[in-house]
Amino acid sequence: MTLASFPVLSVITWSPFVGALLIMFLARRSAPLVRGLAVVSTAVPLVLSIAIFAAYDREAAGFQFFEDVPLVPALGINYQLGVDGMSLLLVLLTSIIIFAGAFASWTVKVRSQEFYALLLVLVTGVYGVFVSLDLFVLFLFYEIAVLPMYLLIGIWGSSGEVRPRGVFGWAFGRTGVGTKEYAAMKLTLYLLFGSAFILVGILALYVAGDSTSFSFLEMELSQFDPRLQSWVFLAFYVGFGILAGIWPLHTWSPDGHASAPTAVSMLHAGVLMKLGAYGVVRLGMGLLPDGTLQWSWLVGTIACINIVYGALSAMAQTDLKYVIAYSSVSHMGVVMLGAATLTEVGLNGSVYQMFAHGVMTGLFFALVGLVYEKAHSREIFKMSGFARSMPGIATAFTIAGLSSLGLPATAGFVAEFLTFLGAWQSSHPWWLFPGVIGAFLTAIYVLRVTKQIFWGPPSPDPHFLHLPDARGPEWAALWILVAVIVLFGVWPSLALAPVDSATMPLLNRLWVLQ
Amino acid sequence: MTLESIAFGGLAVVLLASALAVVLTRNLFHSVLYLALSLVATAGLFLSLDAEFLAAIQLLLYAGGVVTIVVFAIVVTERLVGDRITQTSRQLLAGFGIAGALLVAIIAVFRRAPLTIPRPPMSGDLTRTIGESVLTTYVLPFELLGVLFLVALVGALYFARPDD
Amino acid sequence: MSALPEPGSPLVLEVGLALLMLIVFVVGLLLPGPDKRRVGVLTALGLVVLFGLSWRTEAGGELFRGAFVQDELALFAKRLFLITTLIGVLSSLPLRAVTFARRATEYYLAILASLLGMLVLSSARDLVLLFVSFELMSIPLYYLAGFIKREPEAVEAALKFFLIGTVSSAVLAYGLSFMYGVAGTTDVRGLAGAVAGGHPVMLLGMLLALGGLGFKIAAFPFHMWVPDTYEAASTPFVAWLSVAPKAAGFVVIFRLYLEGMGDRVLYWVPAAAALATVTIIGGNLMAIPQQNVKRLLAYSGVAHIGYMLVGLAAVSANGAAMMLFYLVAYLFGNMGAFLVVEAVAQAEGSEAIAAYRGLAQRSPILALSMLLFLLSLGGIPFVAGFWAKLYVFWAAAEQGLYWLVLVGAVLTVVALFYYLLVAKRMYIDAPDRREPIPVAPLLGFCIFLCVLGVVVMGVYPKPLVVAALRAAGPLF
Amino acid sequence: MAATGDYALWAWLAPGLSFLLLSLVVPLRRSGRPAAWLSIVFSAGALVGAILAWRATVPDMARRILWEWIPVEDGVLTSVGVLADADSTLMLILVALVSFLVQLYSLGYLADEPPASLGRYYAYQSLFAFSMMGLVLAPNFVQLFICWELVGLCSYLLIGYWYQRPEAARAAVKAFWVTKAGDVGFLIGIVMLWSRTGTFDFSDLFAMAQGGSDALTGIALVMFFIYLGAAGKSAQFPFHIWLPDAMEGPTPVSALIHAATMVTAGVYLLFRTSFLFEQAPEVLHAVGWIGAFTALFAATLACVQADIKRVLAYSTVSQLGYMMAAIGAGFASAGFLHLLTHGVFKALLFLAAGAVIHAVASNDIFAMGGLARRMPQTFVVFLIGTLSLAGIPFFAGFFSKEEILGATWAGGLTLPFAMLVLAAFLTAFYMFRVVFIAFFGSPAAVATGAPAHGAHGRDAGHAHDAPPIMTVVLWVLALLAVTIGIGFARSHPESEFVVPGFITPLAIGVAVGGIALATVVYPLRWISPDWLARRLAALNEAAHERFWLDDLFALAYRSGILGLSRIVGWFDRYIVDGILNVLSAWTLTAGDRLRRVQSGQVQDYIYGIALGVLLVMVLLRWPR
Amino acid sequence: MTLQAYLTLAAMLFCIGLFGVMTRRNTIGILLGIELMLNAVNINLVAFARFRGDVAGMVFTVFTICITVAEVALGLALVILIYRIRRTAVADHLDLLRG
Repeated sequence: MTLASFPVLSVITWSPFVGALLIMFLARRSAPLVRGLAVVSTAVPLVLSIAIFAAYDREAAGFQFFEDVPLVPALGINYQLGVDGMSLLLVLLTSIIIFAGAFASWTVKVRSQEFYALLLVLVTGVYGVFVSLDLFVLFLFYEIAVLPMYLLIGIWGSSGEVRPRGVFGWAFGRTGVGTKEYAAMKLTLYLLFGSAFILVGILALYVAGDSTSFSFLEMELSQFDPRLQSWVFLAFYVGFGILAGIWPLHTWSPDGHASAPTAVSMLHAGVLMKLGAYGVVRLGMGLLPDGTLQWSWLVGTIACINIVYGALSAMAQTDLKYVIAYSSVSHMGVVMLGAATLTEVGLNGSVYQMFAHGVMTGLFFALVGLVYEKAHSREIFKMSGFARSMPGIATAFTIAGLSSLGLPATAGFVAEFLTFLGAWQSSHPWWLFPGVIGAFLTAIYVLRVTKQIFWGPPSPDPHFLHLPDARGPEWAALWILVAVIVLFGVWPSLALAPVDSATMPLLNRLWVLQ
Repeated sequence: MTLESIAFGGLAVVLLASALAVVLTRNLFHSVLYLALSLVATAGLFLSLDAEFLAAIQLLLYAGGVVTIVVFAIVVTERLVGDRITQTSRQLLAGFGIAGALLVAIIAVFRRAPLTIPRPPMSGDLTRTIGESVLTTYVLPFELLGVLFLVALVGALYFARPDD
Repeated sequence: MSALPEPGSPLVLEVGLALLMLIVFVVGLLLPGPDKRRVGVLTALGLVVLFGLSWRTEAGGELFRGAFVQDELALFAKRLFLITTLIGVLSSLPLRAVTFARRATEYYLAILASLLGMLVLSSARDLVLLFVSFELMSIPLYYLAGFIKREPEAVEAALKFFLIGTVSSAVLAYGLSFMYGVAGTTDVRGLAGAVAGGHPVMLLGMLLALGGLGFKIAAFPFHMWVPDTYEAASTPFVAWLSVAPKAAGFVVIFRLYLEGMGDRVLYWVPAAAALATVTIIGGNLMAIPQQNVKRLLAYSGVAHIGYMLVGLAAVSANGAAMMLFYLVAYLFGNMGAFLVVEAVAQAEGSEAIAAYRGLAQRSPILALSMLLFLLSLGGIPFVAGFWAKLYVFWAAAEQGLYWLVLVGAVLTVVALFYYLLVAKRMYIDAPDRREPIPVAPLLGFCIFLCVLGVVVMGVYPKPLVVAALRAAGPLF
Repeated sequence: MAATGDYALWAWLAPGLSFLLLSLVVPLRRSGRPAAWLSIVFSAGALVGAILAWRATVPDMARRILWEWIPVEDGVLTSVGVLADADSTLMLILVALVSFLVQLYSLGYLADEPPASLGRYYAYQSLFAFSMMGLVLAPNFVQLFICWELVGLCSYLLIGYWYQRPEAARAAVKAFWVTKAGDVGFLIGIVMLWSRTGTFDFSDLFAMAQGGSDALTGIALVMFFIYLGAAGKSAQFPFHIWLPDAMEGPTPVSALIHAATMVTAGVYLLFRTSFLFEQAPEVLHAVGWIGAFTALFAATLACVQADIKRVLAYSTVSQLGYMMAAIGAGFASAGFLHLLTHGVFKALLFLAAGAVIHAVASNDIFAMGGLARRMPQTFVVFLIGTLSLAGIPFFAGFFSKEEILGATWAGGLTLPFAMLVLAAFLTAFYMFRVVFIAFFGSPAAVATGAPAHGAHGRDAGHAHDAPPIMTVVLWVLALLAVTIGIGFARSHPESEFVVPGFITPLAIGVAVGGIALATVVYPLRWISPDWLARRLAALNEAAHERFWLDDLFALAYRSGILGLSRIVGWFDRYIVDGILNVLSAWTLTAGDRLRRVQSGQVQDYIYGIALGVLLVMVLLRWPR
Repeated sequence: MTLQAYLTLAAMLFCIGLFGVMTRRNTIGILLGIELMLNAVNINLVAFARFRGDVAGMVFTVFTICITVAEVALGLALVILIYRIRRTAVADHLDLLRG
C-alpha cells in the first residue's frame, strides 16, 4: 500500500483545519473563494478516505495506517492514530456528510467566512475522535467537536417557539426555551456535561491501569477490577450516551437540531451522534468487558425505549425539523440496541446503522433545509402538494424516508435487519419487538409527513406559489447522499466485511467472559 | 489562694468587664475609654508575666497612641455634644451565638488537651534579649516593619488629607 | 544595615526591590509637574531588571538560621509575582485619571511595597517574618483599593477590605500564636515536628490560621470582600490583586501545611476538600446572575480558588505542583480578561456585559483574545486552563477523590454557562455601533502577553509542568 | 436444463435494467413515449426469457444461482440469486406476461398523460416487474422479503400515481401501512425462523423438513407470524381493507398489481413454503378458515358496490380467499393453479373495465348501460372474463375453482367448504349484476360519479371501443382464458386428492344459480333489487358500511396511535425536558438567592469569616 | 497561674472582640473590637513565651503591637475619609456595593 507511506490519517484529520485557517486569513469576505476553499478542504479527505477504505487490508484486520508521535511522554500521552473496520466506515461517513454539507450550506450569506471556518474546525474534531487511539487525544478532539457548535447554532441558527405549559411550565420562561440561544447553550452544556463523565472515566482508567499510558492499545491489554469497570462503564455510557441521545438525556437533540443551520444539523445528527455511539462501543465495550456484560441489559432496554418513544414523539411534532430530530433519537436507539445485543450480527448492524442513519439523516436535514429556504416554513400542516413544484426534492425526501423506515434496497434495511436478528439472539429476545414496532411507527410518521408536504393538491397559500426546485450545488449534496444510501443498501458486504473484521475481536473478548 | 492568683483574678475580671463594656456600651466615647482600661489591664497581665518591656510598649503605643487617634477620629466623625455618639448594635443574638460557639469550641480543645507547662524561672534581662534578637535574628522583619510603617503613613496621609 | 549582597545571594531580589523603591521615591519627589506617571515606566523597567535577575539567582541558600530560605518554590513564586506585577504596572500606565497622574508615585511605591512583602513571604520560614511580610503585603492593598478616593464606591470597598482584612489577620495571628505556643519555636520546620505530635491545640492553631489565609486566597465563606473590591477599584490594580496576593496566600499554605509534614498532611484532606467543594459551588453559582463583568470575574475567580483547593486536597507533590501550574494559567487568563475589560471600559465607559454586544464585529482581535481567556478560564483544550483543571483533577484522582473530581467537572459546566453568556454578547449579538474599540498600545501589549501565555501554555505545557514539579518537590 | 436458471436470470434482470436506465437517464424518462417503449421492449424480453426458462425446466429439479449478500465471520449470512424450478418459472411467465400486456395497454390508456409523468409511470412499472420477478425467483426468505417490500413500494407509488388527488394519496399510504403491519409479522417470523434453524435458504429448510429435523418442530408461532405477512399482502380478513381503496390507482395498475400478481404474492409465499406450514397444521387450519371466510365476506361486499372497479376488487379479495382456503386445506397446488388462472382472467376483467371507464369516464356502473351495443368487443371479452370468474365450464376459472372446492372438502374443512360454495354462488351473481347493469339496459343520460383520469369527458351515450392497442391486449387475454379452460377440459391433470363426484355438478349448479338470480333480478325485473335489499336490510346496510371495519381501523389509527403519540410528545416536552429546565432554572435561582448573602454590610462579611472557621473545625470532626 | 488560665482568658477576650466586630454598627466600634482581638493575640503570645521561657514570642508581640498601630492609623484615616464623602461612619449605610 503506497498510502501507508505517508500519514494519510493526519492529512484527513487536519486538512479541514488548514482549510479553516486559509479561509480565515486568505478569503477576505469573498464568498466564492470561501466556498471554493471549503469544498477543496472537504474533498481532499473524501478522496483520501475512499482511498483508505479501498486500501484497508480486510484479511489483516486490526488497526492500520498507524501513526504514533509522542506528545507528552512524561504523562504517556501520544499522538497515536489508526483505523480499524469500524472507524474506517465512520471516517468515510464523515467525509461524505461534510462534503455534502459544504454544498448544502452554499446559500449561507451572513458571515459565511466564519461559518465555514467553524464548520471545518468542527469536522477536524470529528475526524480526530474517530481516528485517534490515544484516549487523551481522543478527548481533546471530542471537545473540539463540541464547542464550535455553540457559535454555529447561536449565530446562524433559527429560533422556534415553544409554549410554556404543564407542571414545569414556569421554568420554560426562565430558561427561554425555543430560542436559538437556548438551543445552542443547552446543546453545548449538555455535551460538555457528558464530557465531564468521560474525563473522569478516562482518568480513572489511567490511574487504575497497570500501564502508564493513555494508549487504547495498551489499556486494552490491562485487566481492570470489575467494580471499577462497572462504574467507569456507566460513566462512559452516560458521557457518550448523552451525545448518542439516549433516553432521557436526549432532549438537547431536538432543540439543537431544529435550531441549527442545515449543514450543522446534517453534521451533528449525521456524525456527532454516531461519535457518541462509537465512544460507547470503542471505549465502553472495548476496554471494559466486565462492565459491558454487567450493564448491557440497561443499554438495550433504554435503547428500546429510545426506539419507540422517539418514533412516537416524532409523530407528535408539527415542525418538520423536530420530526427529523426525533427520528434521529429513535434510530440511535437502533444503534445502541444492536450494540447491546453483544452478538455478531447485532453489533455489525449497529455499526452499519451508524453509517446508514448518518447518511439518511444528513439527507433529511439537507432536504428540510432546502424546503425551509424556499418555502420559509417548517410547519408541516401548512404545506401541501410541493411535489409538483419541487419533484427532485420530493423524490430525495421519499428515498430518505424509505431508508429510515428500513425499506429494503436502502442502507437502513440492512442495518435494522441485522440488528433485529441480533436482538432475538441476544439474552433478552424481547428487544426484537420494540425494534420492529419502531420500524412500523417510523413508516407511519414518515409517510404521513411525505404525503402531507409533497402530495395532495397544491396549497392555496400564496407564499407557496412557484417554489423553485433544488439548484446546482444543492443537487450535488442530494444526489451524493441518495447514491450512497442506495449503493450501501444493495451491496452491504462492501462495508460489512471490514466492520465484521473489527467487531469480531471485540466480541471474542466479551464471549470468553460469558 | 496566693496573692498572685488574686491579682490575676482581679486583672481578668477588669479586663473582661471592660472588654464587654467596649462592645456593649451605647456611648461610643465611653467604649473607647473602656478600651483604654482593658488595654491597661492587659499591660497588667504582661507585668504578671514578667514582661515589663512589653507592658511599657502596651501602655505607650496602645493606651497612649491608639486611644488618642481613635478619640481624634471620633471627634472628627461625630459631634461630641448630643446623643449622636450613641451607637447601637445589630443582631446581638446571632453574634453572641457564633462568638459563643467559637469560644466553646476553643475551650473544648483546651479541656481535651490541657497544656500543663511548668512556669520556668526567669533568666536574665528580658528587655535586653528582646533588643538583641530584634537586631540579629529578627532584623529582616524589623526592616520590613519600617517599610510597613512608611507605607501605612503614606496611605493614612493620603486618605486623611482633605485636599485634592 | 545589610550591605548590598553580591548577586546570587538569597536576598538579592529583595534588596534590589528595596533599591528600586528608593529610586522611585526619590524620582517621584524630584519629578517636576503634576504628571508623575513616568515613574511607572521606571518601575516597569526596574521590574524587568529584577525579573531577569530572578533567572540569574539559583535555588538553595538560607539566611537568619533558616528563617529566610531561597528554595525552588520561593523562586517559582517570586518569578510569578514579578511577572504579575510587571503586567499590572504596564497596564496601569495608560490610566487617565488626574488624581492618579498626580499620585502615581505613591501608587507604584505601594505596589512595590506589597511586592516586597510577597517576595519575602515566599521565602519566609519563620512565623514572625511570615506574619510581618504578610502584613507588609496586605496593608498597601487596602491603600491601593481606595486609591480613587473621589469615588464613594472605591472608598467603601477599601474600608470593607480593610476591616475584613484586619479581622482575618487577627485570626491568623491568633492561630499562629497557638502554633508557636505548642511548638515552642517560631521556626516552621519546628512546627512540622509538633504537628507530628498531633496535639489538638496545634491543630486548632492551624485551623485558625487557615481561616486567616482563607481570606487572603478568598475561599468561599471568606471571599465576600472580593466582588466589592474588584468592582470598585481601578481595573489594572484589580487584575494584579486577583492573582498576586492569592498566589502568596497559597505559598504560605504550602509552607505551613505541607512542607515537611510527611503523612500528617492527611489531616487537611477533609478540610481542604470541603473548602474546595463549597468554594467551587458558591463561586460558580453566585457568578451566574452577575451583570457586571468585573463582578462576574470576581466570583469566577473565587470558583477557581476552589479548583486550586482541589489540588490542595490531593496533598501530594503532584497536587501542589498542579496548583502552581493552575496559578500560572489563572494568572494569564484572569489578568487578560480584566485587561480586556479595562480596554472596553475605557472606550465604552461601562463594565456591564451589555457593553460587549457584537464586539467580534467591532474589533475581532480583542473579542478573540477575550474568548481565549474565557475558554481558558472555562477549561477548554488547547488553552492553558484546560491543562490546569485536568492536572488538578488528576492529582485528586490519584488521591482517590473521584467524587471531588466529578463535582468540579460538573460545576465547570455551570462556569461555562456564564462564560458563554459573555461569548454570546461578543459573537452572536449584533453591535450597536460599528466603529472598532481603540486600545492603548501598552494595554494591547499586556493583553498580547496574556494571550501568548494562555496559548503557549495550552499548546505546550510541558516545561511549566516540569518547573512546577521541581518547585513543589522539596515540600514533601 | 442448465440454462433454465440463466434464462430466469435474464428475465429477472431485463426490467431491472430498464428501470436503471429510466431512473438514471433523466431526459429519457422525461421524454415519455420513448421511455414507455423501452420498458415495453424489455418486458417483452423478460417474457421470452421466462418462457424459455420454463421450457428448460425438468420436474423435481431446481437450478440455483447465488451470490453472497451479507457476510459473517464464518461464511455467508444470506445470499441473493435465483431459484428456478417448474413452479417458480410458471409464476414467472404469468408475471412477465401480465406486466408486458399491461404496459402495452397502458400506452393507450394513459395516452393523455404529460410525458414526464408517463416516464415516471413506466419507471415504476419496470421496477415492479423487476421486484415481482425477484420475489418469484427468490431462493431464500431474505430476498423474498426484500422484493416483498419492494413490490409493496411499487404498489404505494402506483396507487399514488395521481398524487395530487387526496383520495389517491390517502389510499396509497393506507395500502402501505396495512401491508406493512402484516410485514412486521413476516419479519418477526423470519428472524425467529433463522434463530431456530440458522438459515434462510429454502433448499436447506426443505432438506430439514424432509429430514424431520427437530429444529422445525413446534414452529406454529413462527409460521403464524409469517402467515401474517401473507395475509397482509393477499388482503385476507381483516387486512383486506386496503385493496378496494387501492383502486384509486390507474386501472392497468389495478389489473397488474392488485389483481394478477402482487396480491397473490401471499398465496405464492404459502405455496412456496408449504413444506414448512405442513409442520404446523394448526396454522394451516387457521389459514383455511380465514381464507374461506374472506371469500364469502368479500363476495357479500361485492354485491352492493356501484363502482365497477370496487366490485372487481372485492371479487379479487374473495378469490384470494379461495386460494388460501385450498392451501389451508393442505393442497397448496390447487391454490397455485387457481392463482395462475385467476391471474389471467382477473387481469382481463380489469383491463376490460378499464376500457369501459376509459370510454365512459366514470367508474359508476349505473352511469353506464347499454354498452354492449356500442362497445361490442369490450363486451365480449368482459363476458368471457366474467364467465371464467363465475366458474362456467370451458373457461379458465372453472377447473381451478372446482379443484379448490374439492381440496377443501378433501381437507375436511366442511364448514369452509360450505362458505366457499355460497361464495361461488354470490360471485356468479354479482358479476352478472355488473354485466347486466353496465352492458344492457338503457344508457344513463349523463356520466356521474368520479371522473376517471386519463379519459376525455365522454358519456355513455357516445362511448365506443378502446383504441386497438388496448383491444389487442384484451383479446389476447380473452383467448388465453378460453384456451386454458378448454385445455383443462381436454386433458384433466389428475390431482393428488380424490374429488368426490358431486363437486363438479355442485360447482356448475351454484354458478348457474347465481347467473339465474342475477337475470331474474336485473334484466327481467321479476324481483326488484330494492325488494331484495329490503329483505336483507341489515346485511345490505352492513355491506354498504363495509361492516364498519375501515372505521374501526381509522379509529385505532387516530385515537390509538396518534393519540398515544400526542401524549408521548407532550410528556417529552413538558415532563422530561421540563425537569431539565426546572433543574437549570433552579440553578439560576440558587445563584440569585446565594447572591443575597452578599448583603454589602461588612459585619455580615465577618460573619462569613467566623462561620468559615467554625465550618472547618466541624469538618475535621472537631474535637477529635 | 497556669498557662491554661491565660489562654482561656485570651480566648474569652478574642471572642468578645469578635462579638463586637460582628455586632457594632459604627465602623469605629468595629475597629475597637478588632483591637480587642489583637490584644488577645498578644496575651497568648506573651503567655506562651513566658511559659516556654522563649523570647521569640515576646518579639512577636512587639511586632504585632506595632503592626496593629499602623493598621489602626490607616483604618481611622479611611473612616475619616469616608465620613467626609458620605457624611456617615455607620457601616450599615455603606452598601453601595452588594450582590
